[in-house]
Order: sequence, then C-alpha cells, then structure tokens
Amino acid sequence: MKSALKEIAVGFNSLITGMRITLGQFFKRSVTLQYPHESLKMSERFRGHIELVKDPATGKAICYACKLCERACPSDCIIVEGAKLDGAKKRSVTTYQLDFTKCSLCGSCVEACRDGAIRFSHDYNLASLSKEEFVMDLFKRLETEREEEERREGKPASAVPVAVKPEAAQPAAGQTKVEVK
Amino acid sequence: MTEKADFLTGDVAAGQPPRETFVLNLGPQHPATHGVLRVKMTMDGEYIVRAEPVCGYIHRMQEKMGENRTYAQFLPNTSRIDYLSAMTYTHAFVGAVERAAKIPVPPRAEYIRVITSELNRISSHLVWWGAFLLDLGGFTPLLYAFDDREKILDLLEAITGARLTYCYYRFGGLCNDVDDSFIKGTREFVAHMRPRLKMYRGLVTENIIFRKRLEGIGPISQEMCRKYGATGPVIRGSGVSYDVRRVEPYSAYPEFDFEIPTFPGGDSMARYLVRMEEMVQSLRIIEQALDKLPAGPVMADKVPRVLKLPAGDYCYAVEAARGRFAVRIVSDNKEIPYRVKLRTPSLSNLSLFEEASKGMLLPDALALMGSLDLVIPDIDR
Amino acid sequence: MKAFPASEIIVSAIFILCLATTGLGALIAALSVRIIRSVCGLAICCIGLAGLYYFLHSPFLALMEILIYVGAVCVTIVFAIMLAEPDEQPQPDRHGANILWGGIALTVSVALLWGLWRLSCEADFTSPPNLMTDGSIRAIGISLLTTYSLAFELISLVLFVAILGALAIARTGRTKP
Amino acid sequence: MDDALFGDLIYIFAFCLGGLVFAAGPFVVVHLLAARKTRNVSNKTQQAIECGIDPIGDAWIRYSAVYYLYALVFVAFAVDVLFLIPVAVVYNREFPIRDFVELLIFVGILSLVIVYAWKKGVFEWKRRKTIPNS
Amino acid sequence: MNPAVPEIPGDSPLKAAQAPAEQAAVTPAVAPWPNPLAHLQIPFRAVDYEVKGYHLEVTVAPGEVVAVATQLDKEGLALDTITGVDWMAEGQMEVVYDYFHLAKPLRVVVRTRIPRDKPEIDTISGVFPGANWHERETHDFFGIKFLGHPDLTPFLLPEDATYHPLRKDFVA
Amino acid sequence: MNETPLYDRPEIYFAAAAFLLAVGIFGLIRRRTLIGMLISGELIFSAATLNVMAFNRFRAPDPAVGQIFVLFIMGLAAAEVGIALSIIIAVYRNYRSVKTKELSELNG
Amino acid sequence: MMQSLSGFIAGFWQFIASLWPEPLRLVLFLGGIMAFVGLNAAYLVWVERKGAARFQRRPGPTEVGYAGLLQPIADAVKLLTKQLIVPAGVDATLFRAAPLMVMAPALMSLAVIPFSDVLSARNINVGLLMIFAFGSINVMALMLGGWSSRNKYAIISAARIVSQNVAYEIPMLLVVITMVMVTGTMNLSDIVKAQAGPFWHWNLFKVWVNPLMPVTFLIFYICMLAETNRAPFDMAEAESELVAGAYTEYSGMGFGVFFMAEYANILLGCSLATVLFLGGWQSPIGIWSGVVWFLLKLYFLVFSVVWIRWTFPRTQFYGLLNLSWKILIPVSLFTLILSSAMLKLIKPFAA
Amino acid sequence: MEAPEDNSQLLKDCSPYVKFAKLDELLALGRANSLWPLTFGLACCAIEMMAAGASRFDLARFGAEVFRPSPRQADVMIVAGTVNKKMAAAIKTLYDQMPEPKWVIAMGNCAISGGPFVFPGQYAVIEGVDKLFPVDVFIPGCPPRPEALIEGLLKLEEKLTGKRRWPVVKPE
Ligand code: SF4
Ligand code: SF4
Ligand code: SF4
Repeated sequence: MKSALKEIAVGFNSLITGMRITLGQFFKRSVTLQYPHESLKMSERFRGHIELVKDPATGKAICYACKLCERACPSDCIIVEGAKLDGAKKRSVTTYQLDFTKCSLCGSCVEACRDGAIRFSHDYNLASLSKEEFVMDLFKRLETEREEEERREGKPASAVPVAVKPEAAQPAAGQTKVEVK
Repeated sequence: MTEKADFLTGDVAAGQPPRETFVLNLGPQHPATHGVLRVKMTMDGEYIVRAEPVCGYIHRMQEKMGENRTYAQFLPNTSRIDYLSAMTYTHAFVGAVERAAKIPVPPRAEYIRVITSELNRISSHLVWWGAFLLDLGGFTPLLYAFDDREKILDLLEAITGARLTYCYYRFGGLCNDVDDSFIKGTREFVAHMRPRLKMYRGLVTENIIFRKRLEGIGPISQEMCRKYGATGPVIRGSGVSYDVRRVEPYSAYPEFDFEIPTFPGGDSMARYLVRMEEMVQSLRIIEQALDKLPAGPVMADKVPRVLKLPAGDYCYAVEAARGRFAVRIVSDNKEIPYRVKLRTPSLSNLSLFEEASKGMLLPDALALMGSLDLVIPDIDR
Repeated sequence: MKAFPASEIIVSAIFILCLATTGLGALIAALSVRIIRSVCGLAICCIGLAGLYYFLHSPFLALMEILIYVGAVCVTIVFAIMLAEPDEQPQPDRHGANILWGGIALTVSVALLWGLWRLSCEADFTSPPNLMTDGSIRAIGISLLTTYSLAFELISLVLFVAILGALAIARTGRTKP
Repeated sequence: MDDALFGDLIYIFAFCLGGLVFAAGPFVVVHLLAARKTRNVSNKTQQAIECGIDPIGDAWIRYSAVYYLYALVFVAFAVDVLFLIPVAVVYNREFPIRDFVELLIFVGILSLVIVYAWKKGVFEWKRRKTIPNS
Repeated sequence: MNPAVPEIPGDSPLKAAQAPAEQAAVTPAVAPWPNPLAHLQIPFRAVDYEVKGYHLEVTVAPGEVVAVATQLDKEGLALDTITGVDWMAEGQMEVVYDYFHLAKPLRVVVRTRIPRDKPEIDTISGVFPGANWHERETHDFFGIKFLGHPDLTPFLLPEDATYHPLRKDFVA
Repeated sequence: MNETPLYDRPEIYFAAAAFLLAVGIFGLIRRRTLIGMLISGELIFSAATLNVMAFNRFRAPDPAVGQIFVLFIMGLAAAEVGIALSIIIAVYRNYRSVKTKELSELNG
Repeated sequence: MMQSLSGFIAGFWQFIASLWPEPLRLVLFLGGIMAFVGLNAAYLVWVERKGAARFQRRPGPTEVGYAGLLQPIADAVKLLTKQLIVPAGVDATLFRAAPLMVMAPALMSLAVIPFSDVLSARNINVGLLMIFAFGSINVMALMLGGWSSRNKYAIISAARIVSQNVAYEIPMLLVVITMVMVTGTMNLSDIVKAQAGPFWHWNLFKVWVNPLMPVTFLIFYICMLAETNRAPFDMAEAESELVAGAYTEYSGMGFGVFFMAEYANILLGCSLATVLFLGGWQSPIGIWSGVVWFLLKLYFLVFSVVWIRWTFPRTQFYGLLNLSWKILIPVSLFTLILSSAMLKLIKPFAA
Repeated sequence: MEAPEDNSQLLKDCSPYVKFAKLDELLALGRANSLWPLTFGLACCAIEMMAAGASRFDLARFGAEVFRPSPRQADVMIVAGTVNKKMAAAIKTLYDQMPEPKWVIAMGNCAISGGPFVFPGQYAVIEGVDKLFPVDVFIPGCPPRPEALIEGLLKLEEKLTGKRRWPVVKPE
C-alpha cells in the first residue's frame, strides 16, 4: 500500500516535472528559420548540383572536356562534349549536360577534375513542376549567365574580374540573413 | 502473395472451427514502422500470435551495385544504407579497402573520423529518440531532438557539404580537413548537449507514463541476442558488453577512455537507457578527441587513383549506431569488387522480433520494435 | 406553456416522433439481418422509449434509460458481437414461417392490447395526475433511502452477484480450448 | 400541460435538430463542391486502408476483445453507480446517520466487485506465453 | 567431424590470399593467439586480422556446416552473417558463414563450396534461428537452396520473384 | 381530436408496449443467434417497463414507486445482460458458434 | 436615414420578441451555441497548433492570414472540397450516420451549460445527468463509426475507445455524484450559484466538505481527458499503432466533423469542470461575476489540455484501463464515502 | 497509367458545378494553404522531410504540418525516397486511396528518376514515380535540403493559385 502510494506520488511528480519543462520551452524564443523570408547562407562546402567554373581571365569555362568527370561519376549523370575551337590551344567544352535527377552529390566528379573546372553550386532550393528542368546544360547555363552579366555591366565580360566565389545576388526586399550557427 | 491460408482456415479441414485470429497488416506505409517495413501480424484480439516482418520494400540493390562500380564509385552508396549513421558506414567501407590495399591513414584523419562518427552517432540516437517517442505518442520530444540534431548537422554540413549523406571519408583519409570553427562549434555543442540530456531525462526518462510503457516490456535475453546475432544497443540492453569499438578496436578508438554502457534488464527500457548513456559516452569521446587532435595531413600520401585490391576477401567491422556493421569485400584483383557483402545490424536486430513479440500486446510489440531502432534501408539494402 | 406558439402541436409532433422512433428501432432490432444493426435498432428504440418516459413525466427515468441501455447494455452487446458473432448469415427465406410466427406474435400482442384497453376503459381516468416534475427524482431518492432501502441494498447485491457469475462463467470459457 | 417539462423538451429537441443540421450541413456543401473527377491509377480508391497492401481477410471478424471482461464489469457497475444518483440528490438533508450507513453498505458491496475482479485477475494483462486456441 | 579438409576442386583466387599474411605491417592490436578454438576438431587456420579483418577461417565440406555451426554455438559464438559468392568461372557457389564471439576478439569465417548447377546446402537455422533471414536472403540473391529451411520465399525481392540478381550471369 | 392530448392518453402507451412485445416475441422466435435473441428479449423487457410506467403515471398511487420499480427492472435487465453475454461467450468459446441451430446439432 | 433604419430594426425586433419571446430565445441560443461551437472548434485547432508550436519552439501557422489566423478557414475550405469516399463493403448507413451522431450530442449537451446566470440556453433540472446520457450516445456512435468502416485498425481502435470511455465513465460519475451530494442538485446553474463568493467557495477549494476535493477535481480532469480521447489517452488516434484509429476510413469532411466533435467535447468537458469545480461564472474575488470569468476558466482548462497533450507520450491502453479500475475508481469511491461521511458526521456538529 | 495532365484543367473539371471564378479562386486558396501530407517516408529523404516539419524549418507555418497517417485524410503525398518494384503496387494503392483533389510531390532524386540507384541492368528500382502516377512537383537533391521541400510546397501552392505569395530566395 505504502509503496503503491509512493509510486503514485513519484509518478505524479514526474508528470509535473515534464509539464514544467515544456512550459519552460513555451516561453523561449523559437528556433525557426522563416525560410522564404530569411535564409541560410550555405556553407562553402555545400553540395548543390555541380556547375562549371569560369576562368577569371577569359570568363569562359575552364573545362576542356577531358571527360574525367564523366568517367568518375557513379550515376552517369554527366555527358561532356568538347571541340577544338579554331585558334584555341586546348579543346573547350561545347555541351556539359548534367542530369541532376540522378546525381548523388557524391563529389567524385569534382575530385576527378584536375583543373578545378567544376564545383558545387549553392542551389539548395530547387523545385519545379517538370523534371526536365533538372537535366541541364551547364555550359549553356554558364554562357547565358555570362551574357547576362555582360549586359548588366555593359562591358565585355573578359574585362570583368570574376571572383571564383561570386558575390551573392542581392537579397530580396525584407530578407534577412541568418548565419550558420 | 504467398499467403499461408492455413492459419485462418486450415483447421476447418480437420473438422475444427477456425481460430479466432485475423491478419493485421502494419506497413509498408505505417507511422510506426519508420519507413517501409511491413509486419504481417496474426492477431488474437489485441494479442500477437505471430508477427512476421516482410522486408524488401526498399531493397535498393546495394550489393549488386557494389559489383558494378569501382570502389570509389561505390563509396557514396555506403552513406545511403543507414542514412542516419552514414559516417560509420562509410568508415567501414573505407576501412575495408584501406585494410586490403594497405593504405595507412594519418592519425589526424582517424581522429576526425572518430569525432564525426561519434557526432553522427549522437545525431542518429537523437533521431531514434524522437521517433521512438513519436511511436509512443509523444510528439514534442521529437522536435526537441531534431532541434539538437540540427546543431550537429550544421557542424557536419560545414565540413562535408551535406546534411545526411555525407561522403566525407576517402580511402586513405578524408576529403578535407576541419577548421577551427568546427572544433569550436563542436566544443560548444558538447557543452550544449549535456544539459539537454538532463532535460531529456526529466521530460521523458523519468516520466511515469513512459516508464510504464517500457519497464519489463519486450524482454530479449542474452541467449536470444546471440542466437540471432543482434548487436549494438540491443545486445547491450541485455547486459552483454559487446561493442566493436572494444572487442575489435579500429581507427583511433583504443586511444580514448570511454565506457560501454550496458543494462541487464533486456527490456525496452534497458535498450532505451543504453542509447541515452551512449550519447553521454560519445560526448566524452568527442571531447577527448578534440583535446588530443593531432596536427598533420588528413590524407595518405600515395593513394592510387585507380584502386585494385589484391585478390582475397577482406572484412571490416565498425560499431554503427545500430550495432555491428561489417563489410566484406571479395576482390579478384580488378578495379571493381567481385562481391561486396554488407552485414547490417538492423537485419539481425529485427530478425529476433518475430520470436520476441510472440504473445505480446500490439502496443507493447510496437514499443519493442521502436526500441530496436530500425532503419529499413539498412535491412533491405 | 404559452411560451411557445403552437406548442401543443410541436409537443404532439415530438411525441409521435418518439413513438415512431421506438417502433422503428424495435423493428430494426428484431428484423435486420445484420446483428450490429439490431443493436443499433435497440439503441434507437431505447432513445425513443426515453422520449416516452419523458412524456410519462419522468425525465429521470428517460435519462437513465439512455444511460443504462445505450451507454451500457448496447455497448456490451456490441463487444459480445465482436467477440462471438460478427455477422448473422442471411436467413433462408421461409415466408411461411415468418408469417406464421408474425401472426402468433401479433395475436399475443393484440390480446394484450385489448386487455389493457379494457383495463383502462374500466378504470375511470380523469385528467392525469400532474404530480411529478422535478420532484420525482427527489421522491425516488428519499424512498430509496427510507421505504425501499432494503431494495436499494439488494439491487447492489444482485448486481454484485451478477458480476461474480458473469466473470466466473466468462473465465471458465476462456480456459477451455 | 406542464410548462417547464415541455419547454425543456422543446429545447432539447431543437438542439438535437440543430446538432444534426450542424453536423450534416458541411456534407451538403461538400456534395456541391467536392471534386468528382479522379486521377486514379489502379482503381483501389474504395479499398479499405491497410497501409497500402490489399487487406488479408475481412475486417468484420471475430475480434476477441480482451477488454470484454471490463465491459462485463462495467455494465453492472455503471448501473450500480446510477442508482446512487437519486440518493445523492437528496443525501444532503437533515436526516439521521442511517443514510450514511445505507450508503456505506451500498458502496461497500460495490467495492467488493472491484476487489473480486482484481483478485480474479481481470485487470491483468500478461503476455501470453502460449498461443491461444491452438 | 572429419579433420581432413576436403579438397575443393577448382582453383579459386582466394587460395593465394588464404595463406597467413606474414608481411603485416602493424602488429595486431589484439592478438588472437592462442587459438581459442584449438580444442575443437575443426581445422581452423589463423589469419592475420590486420590484413583480413577476421581471425580464423576454415573451409569445410558442404555437409559439415551444420556440425560446425553446432560446435561454434556451443563455444558461445554468435552468427554474424551468411552470404554467397558466385564463382561462375569455376562453376561453384561459395557459401560463407561469419561468426563472432561476444566477449573475445574472435571472428571466425567458415566457407564451403557447392556446385553451381545444384546449389543446395543444409540450413543452419535450426542451430542459429538468426540464420533464417540470412539464408533467405542468400537464396534470394544466389538461388542457393537451404535444405530444411522453414520458409524460403523471397525476402528482399518481390514475392513472386524468380530471379537471383547476384548471380554473375543475371541480366535484368 | 380528443381534448386530452395524444401523449396523455394511456392507450397509446399500451399500444406501443404491445407493439414492442409483439416485435420482441417475433424476434425471439425468429432470431438464429443467441445475441439476436438477447436483443429481442431486451425489447420485451422494455415493453414491460413501458407498461409499468404508463400505469404508474395514469393510475399512480405514489409517483415514486413505479419509477423505482422500473429502475429495478433496468438494473435486473443489466444484470441479466451481463450474465447472458458471459454465457454466450462461454458457449462460443466451447462450441465456436452462437447459432442456436448449430448448437442444438452439436448437443444432440 | 440610418437612424430611422436602426429604429425600424429595433422596433421590428421588439415586435418579434414580444410576439414570440420563447422561440426567438431558442433560435438565438441555438444559433449562438452553434456559432460558439463552430468558432471554437475552428480556433481551438488554431490554438492547439499554435500552442504546440510554442511548446516546440517554433512559430506554428504564420503564413495564412495574420499569425495564421486564417488557417482554420483554409482547412475548412479545403475539407469542404475534398471528395467523400465511402469505401466498398462498408456499412454505408452507419458509416455516414456516425459523424452526425457524434456531433449532435455534444451540441445538445452544451444547451444546459450555464455560461453566466442569464446566458444559459435552458436551465434543465437534470442537466448534469443529461450530459452523461448524451455522452453515452456519443460513445455508441464512435464505436459504430469505427465498426462500420470495415477496417481492422478502425475496429480495434473503436473497441479500445469504447472500453476506455466506459471505464472512465464510472469514476467520472462517481465524482459527479460526490458533487451532487455536496450541492444537493443536478441543476448546473444551481451548482454554480452554490459556489458564489470568493474563490475559496469554489468546490475545488471546499476542503471542509471534503479534504480530498483537489484530488476529486484531478480525477474528474483525468476522466475528462480520457472521455474526450485526448492525449495521453488518445487511443482513438493512436497513429503509431492504428494508423488513424477509428477515423482511418473517413475522408474529407467526415473526418472534419469527427475532428470538430472532438473539440466540441473538449469544450463541453472543460465547461463541466468549470461549472462543477471552478465556480462557473463566479469571479474569484466575489464581485463582478459574469461570463468573462467563465470563459477565462474554460480557456485556461483548454490550454492545460493542450499543454498536457504536447508534453506526454501516450499511455498503454491497458495501463489506462487499469488506471481507471485500479486507482481512479477506488479513490473516487473513497472520496464519495468520505464526503458522505463529512456531510453526515461533521456538518451537523459544525453547524 | 495516365500521363500527367494539366492540373488547372483538372481542377476545373473537378468542380463542374462551380461556375464562379471567384469561388474557384477561394477554393484554390483554401486548398493551397492547407496541404496535409501523408505520413509516408521511404528512405533518406524522409528524414529531411521530418526535418522540414521540425522546429528549425517548421512546415506548420504554411499549414502543412498536419501529417496524416491515413491516405483518406491527406491531400498531398510526398514521395520521399526510393520506390522499388515491390513497393510500387502499395504506393499506387495509397495514391488511389487519397481523396480528390490530391497532389504528389516527388522529393529527392530517387523519387524523380531512381537517382543514384539507376544503372544498366538494375532490377529493383522504379525510375521515377511519375511512371506510376502524375507528379506535380519535383524536388531534386540527394537529399534535398528542407528548404527545398518548403520551396516545393510553395511551388505547389503557386500551381494551385496561380501566383506566388512569397519572395523568391536566391541561393548564396
Ligand atoms: S556529384 Fe557524383 S553523382 Fe553527381 S554528377 Fe558528380 S560524380 Fe556524378
Ligand atoms: S569538368 Fe574537369 S574533368 Fe570534367 S571534362 Fe571538364 S575538365 Fe574534364
Ligand atoms: S534521393 Fe538520395 S537521399 Fe533521397 S532517398 Fe534517394 S538516395 Fe536517399
């Protein structure tokens, strides 16, 4: 009888303890990152899909279509085509097709490339209504990006010193940044 | 469907009325099975006559894939077998390859492997803890656990670039070194986690409802663990101090002082306590490893770009969050392995469920299943 | 009762509804093939009966009827159905027998009705005694504590014995294979 | 004609109707608005839910509810308790100790039920070592 | 138990590796010596743990796996896993049983070979109930029949699967 | 229409009770299962209580007595249901059936 | 213009009111309580979601309307447009009737709750008993809903719910009988009136009537949680075992109505607790009593229900049955005897 | 197996009785802001789905935290993980059991195309759930970050209502 009463008392006490703990949390600040209004800065090593790296000198892709990455990829997501352009010493890439829907973000390709011609992008929030959107031609992407930049800057791209790590696009209005804790 | 009809109707032939049992299907889409396990339960009212797990709903050909891609290409797959403790799984695979190819791993790399593995173990246990509580109907602990887990993920993402499927270890070391902010962050995390664990104790471990649901429920004997090859917290919850980190020490583990928590109860509570205690021990290991972290490279010097292992078979076992994970590579001296066998802890741990759950009540059996900490792709591979 | 316009009609309508509910429930209870519907029928019938009790100036009994029959008896029967007899096989249609037994049942009840009718006709009913409203429950309580105290204790004893018996029987059944 | 009695009745009845309307109203709206076309792929919309698997065996089976014994105890117990209600209403009156004694005996017998059921192990939920009915 | 190891026809690439590797660079962290199972009749070979990842191995005739399992069970070892290897070139299937000890650093590998065109072997699920699933899985993957196994229905493959994907001649 | 409203006329109640009785008897005879018979039995009980209540109301010597009487009937009915159901369960457990026909076949 | 219009409306109003005061009152109260239930069901869900979020340190619904206030509306609109699936082979009549039969009794029971001394739809003398009677219809309906779904989870869950509800009905009744004994009436308004005055006149604190009064309240509260199938007794939705329990087969609005009924029942349970123990509309300081106090107490109780739900794991269902039979019933029997003894033995001497 | 069709058309077809554009818009808004997902995790991505529901990312903000275990009460099925052939029938059943209108989000590369588990001669994995039923939103990644899942939900809302209420986040 006594032990039963004691058990009830201890049990009741444990319930009170639990409720006290949750109430304590109730009054604490929320830990939520309000995503579309604020977003994380991806860490430098964040692995999004891969993207081609621009040669800061020329503004063109460094890649010369050696296909090492293509071979290293376990999921066969990369198809690189290259051609030797007139007057160029090396081959240069003409299509760099990435089927991101098969990629496992393993990094084999980036490690395989000896020239650092590809790297991981920081696109972490892709979503689309069609899956074709993720079979992308990285080369074209790079080119359009370059053209856009040229248009924006109003200068030939070659003169623009492009940082290897491009500055972030302007955050949308009202958007705050939260650093990785 | 190979339905064994005799269970319901078989006796009719013998002139006896059918039994009062019915078949209850849990899964593949069931909140309690954490993924796509299916448990076919023959029930007698609330009592389980036979609970037969049906696996394979997420069989992903991991072993087949091992046979058709190079060692380096297979590496990312290892983090998708048990995605909750991806580091340790990668560890086993790189360990096996390193063992076979005799690649020496620099000590700094081993230390960082230990740190990240233990962080990963904590995050895995946290997910288990939350999900287990979710099984028992408590939702809030899950979110607390995920909140703490996010801190680990932030740390690991900063060095590996991924939150879950880290592909961080390489044959001969790591793909990149850690920086000071990681070390600082890890120390902060350790300091943060200790009081949190205390809070967990107050919120859950001592809770009377919780204790009533676990204490004495779902006993698994030592003998049963041995017969079924159960490892990890399951066997330690039965009082056997079996831990690969102790019995077959690997990596830098011999250099740390830590305990193998065991509880003799064999019930769900014992398994629960083992995991809670393991988190404490993991914190200890991390702290020690951070203190002793040697300088130096994180990658072995000469790792051949194209790996070919000498013919033969090689094993490597690690203590993953769920128990003993072993890789067996059979090589015929080619670029791609001849056979890769993945011995996963969840498979063995679950295989005892059928026997352990006989005659139990449904909710108790599900608590037992939760306490086994299953990751279904780890069973199905 | 002037608060509601046409209250007479409303109340009468409710009364007819109660009657209909009772009858309908009884019919469902006795005739439906599916046994669980019979229980529903019983429950419906009891709700209707509760209404009738209400009209007999005993709200207390009306509520007790619901509490005991719907809340306890029907629920237990449903349990028993789950345990023992999920469904009755549809009866092979034997109209003859149905009509025969229906006839017999009808005869008996008509006889009874007639008897009661006679009884009520012979007795001279003036306007019904308008004695009980709320006081009934107090009256019951007081009589239970005084005049009928023995019965009060007895009923608990009866129920106790019933439980003893029920448990004993149910459990012996259990041990046998 | 009893004003209070039938007033109550009309209220109860009105609320009953109201409740039914309140609960049924949404369904009417649903019938106007609900989607009708379907994108089904394997015509299993009507199949009972069993975690994505085709159910094995009917659900209307002999389901041996273990709480059956509880239900048995409950019937008698609930009825017993209900007998207390009229007594309780008038209990608080200037009357002798006899009331109390009566109540005590009643509740005492009532308690015996629990004691008996407890002793008989109705409230025990042991794991079944043997497979039942085999 | 027959102490003579039956000669396995066909030369496997394993043969070369089965000799204890003397050239182990590091001394074993935990020495497996003396062989704790030396008193058994099973002719265990010691291998260098640092190279292979296990301590003892033995190749037995297919008919002996149950006896070996019984012996190891008595010694308090636990079943780690069972797997197959398809040596198509040699027309053989290898069945590998891994055991581990619960307290001592001791891992034991038992191998046996069966003909590929008639892959049948006794089940050890009578000794280790945990072998049930491992054998089912091996049956799934290699089509190896475990005689006396309670239930060899597909485990990881769909219920109606008839293929054995880990055979080397498997095409989807 | 009569002066007395419908609900104050005893015949109606008697008729209702008689109807319940008829249905109950019919069910008791026609039902194939013990539980079905039990349900019909409950109907008969209800008929009885309704009669008692009607008499109590319209020929009431003391308003409490009839109600107490009905109360006891209800109590007894509950007890009866408890016992009957446990018997049914016991029968079922022994014979795997609660169908009266099958039961009689089993016995004889 | 406005003046005359409002004047006209007021005049019309008075005309109607003078003509049929009672029916108007009835319609008003019916509408009011329906609105009360509808609003509360919707916004208690919001409170629940927001509260849960706070306990878990997240903001909860924020994006749909200010602070997520339109979230219940969006849910309602969504539910209204969902297809209603009546699975093959179910008992369609019972399947469709069950949600109605769960909702209606809750609404009926609210009719007797006195929100203040004037705000009470109908002051019925046996009000307390009525609530329990209708509650038992509710139980039956839930069971039939589960059974008619012809789904194993639903059936198991229904059996559990019912055995749980009946088990907790007994201690609850015993507690209520104790309270009836103390107050000597089953009229809810009278019960509140008996607690007039400062807060130590509330039944909860009447320790001189029964020293175990707080325990009695606790028992009532626990039973209330169990009767409304709330965590930690939420067998109805023991999702980790039985998918969605008794509601597994209910889609769209069918589920929505069950959901509303659940909240209506919580409301009812908390109201009852307020009336029986916390002095209903009485203010704790003895003056300015009114409906505000009632609502304050009611929502405090509702909040505690939410709080408990997001703190504890679910009980074993047999543990829960045993809690009732082994602890609550004996204790409530004891309190019953204790207060009857106090009434008969102590009070005469105290007076 | 149907080809995925234009959803706006479908929605119109779904409510033939509704002729008022405004009401349609209201309904779409209601649906879009009360997307209850089915509790259904398959593999690694499911953990990220849970993480998205957890405090850090909090799907509740969009009213989408009500994970319903029964398909009858769910509006959107988030296929988070690998679907293999054994699972395909079950997942199709679940899809069917959801009441209209219903949506599917394919989360992770496995659900989109079989992801890393596709190789010539593979025998188990369904190469994209859009082969089983119409998929509305694709979220690539392995696994996608929780933000991507939120983005996917926003995309779905955008698809339903025709406009985006939230800022577009440029990754950095
Ligand atoms: S990250 Fe891996 S899977 Fe993705 S493209 Fe590169 S190599 Fe292929
Ligand atoms: S990205 Fe690098 S590895 Fe790939 S083709 Fe270009 S240069 Fe070669
Ligand atoms: S996409 Fe990647 S993370 Fe997601 S389930 Fe597939 S393997 Fe796992």
